[in-house]
Amino acid sequence: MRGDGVHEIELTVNGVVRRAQVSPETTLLAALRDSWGLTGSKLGCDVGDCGACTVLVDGLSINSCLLLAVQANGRDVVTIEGLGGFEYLHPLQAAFERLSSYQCGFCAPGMIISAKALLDENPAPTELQIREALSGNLCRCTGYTKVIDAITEVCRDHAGAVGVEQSV
Amino acid sequence: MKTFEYIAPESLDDALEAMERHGSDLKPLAGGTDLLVDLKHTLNGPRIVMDISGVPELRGIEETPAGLRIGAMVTHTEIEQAPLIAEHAPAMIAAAVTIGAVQTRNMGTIGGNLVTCVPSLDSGPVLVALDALVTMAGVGGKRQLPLTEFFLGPRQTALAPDELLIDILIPTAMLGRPTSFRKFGLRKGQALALVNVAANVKVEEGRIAETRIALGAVSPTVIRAVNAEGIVTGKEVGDTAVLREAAQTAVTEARPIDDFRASAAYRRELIAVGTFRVLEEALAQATTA
Amino acid sequence: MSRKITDEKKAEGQKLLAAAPVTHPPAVVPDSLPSVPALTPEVNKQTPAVGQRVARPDIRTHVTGTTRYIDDLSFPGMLHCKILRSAHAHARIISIDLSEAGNMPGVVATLTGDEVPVNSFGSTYKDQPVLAADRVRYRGDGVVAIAAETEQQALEALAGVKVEYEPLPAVFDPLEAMGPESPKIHRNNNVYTSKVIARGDVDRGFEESDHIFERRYTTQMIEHVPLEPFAAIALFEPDGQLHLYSTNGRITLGRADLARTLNVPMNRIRLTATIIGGNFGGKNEIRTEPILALLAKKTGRPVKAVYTREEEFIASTTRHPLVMDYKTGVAKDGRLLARAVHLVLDGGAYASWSETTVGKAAILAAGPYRIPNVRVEGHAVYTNKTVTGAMRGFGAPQVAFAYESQMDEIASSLGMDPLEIRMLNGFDEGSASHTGQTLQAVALKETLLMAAKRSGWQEVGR
Amino acid sequence: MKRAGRGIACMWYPIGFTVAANPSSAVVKVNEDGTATVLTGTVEVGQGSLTVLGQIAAQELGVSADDVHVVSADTDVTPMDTGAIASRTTFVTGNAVRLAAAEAKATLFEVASEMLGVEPEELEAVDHRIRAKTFPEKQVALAEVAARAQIVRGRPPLGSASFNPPTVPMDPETGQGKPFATYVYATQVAEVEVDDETGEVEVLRICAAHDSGTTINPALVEGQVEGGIAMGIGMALEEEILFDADGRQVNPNLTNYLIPTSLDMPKIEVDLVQSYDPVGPFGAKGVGEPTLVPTMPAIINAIHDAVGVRITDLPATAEKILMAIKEKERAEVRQLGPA
Repeated sequence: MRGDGVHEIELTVNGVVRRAQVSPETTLLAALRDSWGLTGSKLGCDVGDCGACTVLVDGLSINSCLLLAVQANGRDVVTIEGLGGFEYLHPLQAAFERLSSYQCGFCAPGMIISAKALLDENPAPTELQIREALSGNLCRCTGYTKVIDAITEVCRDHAGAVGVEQSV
Repeated sequence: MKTFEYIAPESLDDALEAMERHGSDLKPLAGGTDLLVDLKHTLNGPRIVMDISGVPELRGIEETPAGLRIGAMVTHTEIEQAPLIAEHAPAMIAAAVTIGAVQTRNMGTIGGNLVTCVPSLDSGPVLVALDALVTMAGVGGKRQLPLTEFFLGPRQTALAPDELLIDILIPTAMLGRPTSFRKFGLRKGQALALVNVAANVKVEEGRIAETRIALGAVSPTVIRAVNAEGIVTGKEVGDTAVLREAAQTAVTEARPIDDFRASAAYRRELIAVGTFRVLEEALAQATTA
Repeated sequence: MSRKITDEKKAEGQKLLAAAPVTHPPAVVPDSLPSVPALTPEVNKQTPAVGQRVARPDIRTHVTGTTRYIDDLSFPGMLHCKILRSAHAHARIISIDLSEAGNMPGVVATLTGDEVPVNSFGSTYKDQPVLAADRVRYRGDGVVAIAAETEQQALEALAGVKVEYEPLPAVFDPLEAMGPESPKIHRNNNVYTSKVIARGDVDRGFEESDHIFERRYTTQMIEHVPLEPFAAIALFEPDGQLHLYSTNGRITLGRADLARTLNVPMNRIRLTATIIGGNFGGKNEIRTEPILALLAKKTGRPVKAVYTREEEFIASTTRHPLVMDYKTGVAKDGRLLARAVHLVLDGGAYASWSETTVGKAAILAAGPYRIPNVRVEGHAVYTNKTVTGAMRGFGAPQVAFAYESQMDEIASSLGMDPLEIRMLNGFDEGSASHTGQTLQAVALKETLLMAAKRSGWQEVGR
Repeated sequence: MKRAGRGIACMWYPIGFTVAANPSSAVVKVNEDGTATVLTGTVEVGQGSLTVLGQIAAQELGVSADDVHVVSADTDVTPMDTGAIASRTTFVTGNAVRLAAAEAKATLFEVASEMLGVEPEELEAVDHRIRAKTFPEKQVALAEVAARAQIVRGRPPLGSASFNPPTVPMDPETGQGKPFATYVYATQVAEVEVDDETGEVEVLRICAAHDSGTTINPALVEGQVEGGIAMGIGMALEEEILFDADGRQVNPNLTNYLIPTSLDMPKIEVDLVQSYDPVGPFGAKGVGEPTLVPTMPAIINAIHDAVGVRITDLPATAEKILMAIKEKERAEVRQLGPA
């Protein structure tokens, strides 16, 4: 830590080693957006109520607005930008596109991370387990219906391997 | 959020030493689901934030001669998935899954839940019903208190400014005791408790030898409904009239408030219904186990 | 030095705006954003287009987290703006002291209502100030705006602002606010919009009725809660063009309000909205845009403002609470003969969209039913509460709650099946609405039968 | 004890502004390769305007939606539009886009007429081709016509148009008049379970039948219905802004202002009722706002069906329901006379 309270942090984000100099009160969300330009994770409430800032830290889905960037030092972070890309969609992303699951899209990044965390842990969840996995991600446009349908489809089509696949 | 100095001690001694040196200028940071929310709503936060996730003594769940020990930094998700908890105190899991959402449970810790100590905390009733004890440590040494004496009032515990909560102990006698938990919230996902209640029973030859009933969110701290316990103790299993009477008695022992979420009158209804149902479920567990 | 509200301050505001364009680093699209390759998805290539489940062109960026919302944009040298909100529900502003706040670390500029060239806007009545200058009428009214290097510095500087208020009596209940002795919020009458829909003769209709049903229904104030809080950025292009990025769902009206409040020709204002993270009616008016424009002018730097979630509740529009009194006359066989409705809308501190809401509520209040005699009276009333404006449905959800609740009450007291009484009274193709309009493409009964079939309504006996 | 109940509610809802003009204008450019670009002043707020307007232009030009790129929401670039309000985008902006596309198509047909030797009014644009009606063999690729129109004939296929819903002013005294060009209709049936000891309501299923005229994109209409029902459930059961005596909001945050989470949502079954509005683009009307209108009364009627109490002041919280049940039980005891 430097004299003036600024911390040098180094962590892997979406498989890439990232460094930044942050003041202690900087949240992981602020570091992702402002230091590394990864604006996929969103600020919806800044107090852990809405889930729009959900990312994976060491495989666990957490609200990045409630984790200090310094706390993420040395850990493995996955954001929406780490889940496939424009040409190579993750199966979840492809299903959400096929079913038009999202409308305004603001809650999508955080909710898709929660969905991925669910499938990483339980590739064949019941509908109730899917709803429990998403209850920390608020959405005002969709009523969650087509999101749950898409996740159900992915589980059915990909019983087992839920890897990155060529966009459909 | 106002800036502060961040330190992350690697040992309990370093942590306690820092707390003694800085006193109320220093705030320990556990899961952050409560502290960071508070810091974002004030213009004058603490000078130092001490991240205690690196202190090994605060982690782990293990069986000890005195009972089941749960480290203060154990997260709600770890409790949900711990075989020892499933075996010895499954009601703790029933309570943990009602706390916030997946993200909150992956970050939030049981120690943080107890130290923040809002009257509606969801981990409180089950632990009180299991006669849980908490261990606190300061530079001067460790001390242990029953959880009921640890809670002093809303957001107020027995912790001295330079003390850390180390772990929670569920005494051996209470392990495996059939216990049930119920929470009434305004919504199914991410809900704060209007009323939460836990109860356990010890059944011998068709009679209720021993019982605990703990009520949350209906008085400054989690309380034991001792009069209601008295009514049930010694009675025959299956006597639902007794359970009704105990449920009504529990209402008289609580001091629910009127607030924007619900009226005291409605909370009293929930206390009665909740007490009856947790006693019924605990008895069902006891007679089928 | 306290800042008195005077005319030359207003002139100074106008002079500032007319001044030559300020030179500052050219606005370039930030390179920190991931570049998005051209969108040529092979998905769903088919014709014809209408009626197909075509993939949304914007969903691929949604699911990859590359959709750019206003808060994702940033520009070199950009400042952050925070707004001090009123400390009272109703008060006169005596003085504003910015001496301390203005000198706090990171603060670059401040703004008060008297610096706004034309400090009033609104979709129908221009009664809402950009920043309150003489009176605050609800706790969400902005009083002072501060632009600083960081959001935290702007927040901390707000605490340094000293505003002297003279509290005025406030009124919060719309029925009370209608009373002659109630505190007055704008003019001498808090009722600012009334609508009447009258057809046939309700009194005669009630006389002919075998049964009369009367009931009061009320609905509450609710918030749009778009997941994306309001956000806007103002900057001046090198050629002097004012460029506003904003989460505004109606950019034509937005530009008109900007031209009015800044006293600048419309072609000198460019208002750009990217994809908005949910509107539902809550982002249909300007909010901080004129403030950011003036601060960008003063500082020569881009200025961004993002609402906190709390501001989205206290300083944005909400849905009108309604007090609805329904009286309905019904024949023995369940036919509706007459319906009289009295509506009172809680208009909040400023008119916003109340004119439209009263109108729609009144037109729809009698429900999709053939009723020979109808009289509806609707009034919007100022209160010192959060501004009620456009929200999904504009009064229709409220009156539907009333007329469909009463329909079930009528059915159960006449022993009729709720579906049956709706089929008996519902509009058909060519029915006349309560404003005498001949209705076309009337699919009401098809929806009733379809929903009944889907839910198995007939199978389960009553 | 959990008691089940069912409730039905229907509604009608208008499209566009009340009498007042709310025009939309649009520009459609057919590029030399046969793709098209649409400029519209409306704003994509999640309702799907970029998708629907693209489909409408594609339908008029006989190309696929992927061949149409919609540019929106920039006052310097896109023409005037009243905006994303009053469920008007499909009906009003959609009509402006259709008319603009038709104007561009007229240029294409004139040039194609020279190429095919067929009168313009005898031509139709289908599946990227322009051909003689009822004689499909006489055809040419639309891209070829577009290129020729611009490069050879010097007439770039470009259309611009605006549309305003036809209304008739309302009489100030009686309100009689034609305030809206069209209305949509809908019915929802809600199935609930009410715990009669705590008043807690669980919405199990909602069957929703919605008319939006011709459906431009079924997935988007279903999405509006599902999202509207979520908002309706919040308004029916748990959402409310509360004030203290000084006019300060008591719960201005998402901890204490409760909107439905994924765990609070019922099973939703949507039926899209087809009707044809002669004024709407390809018969389409609109659906954005009406989707939440029947939800509140359907749920309140279902609660009455389950436990016999009528909540007349929203939200119908568990407390209000339980207290109403208790009041009803006391009233029944009184009726039976003293015990």
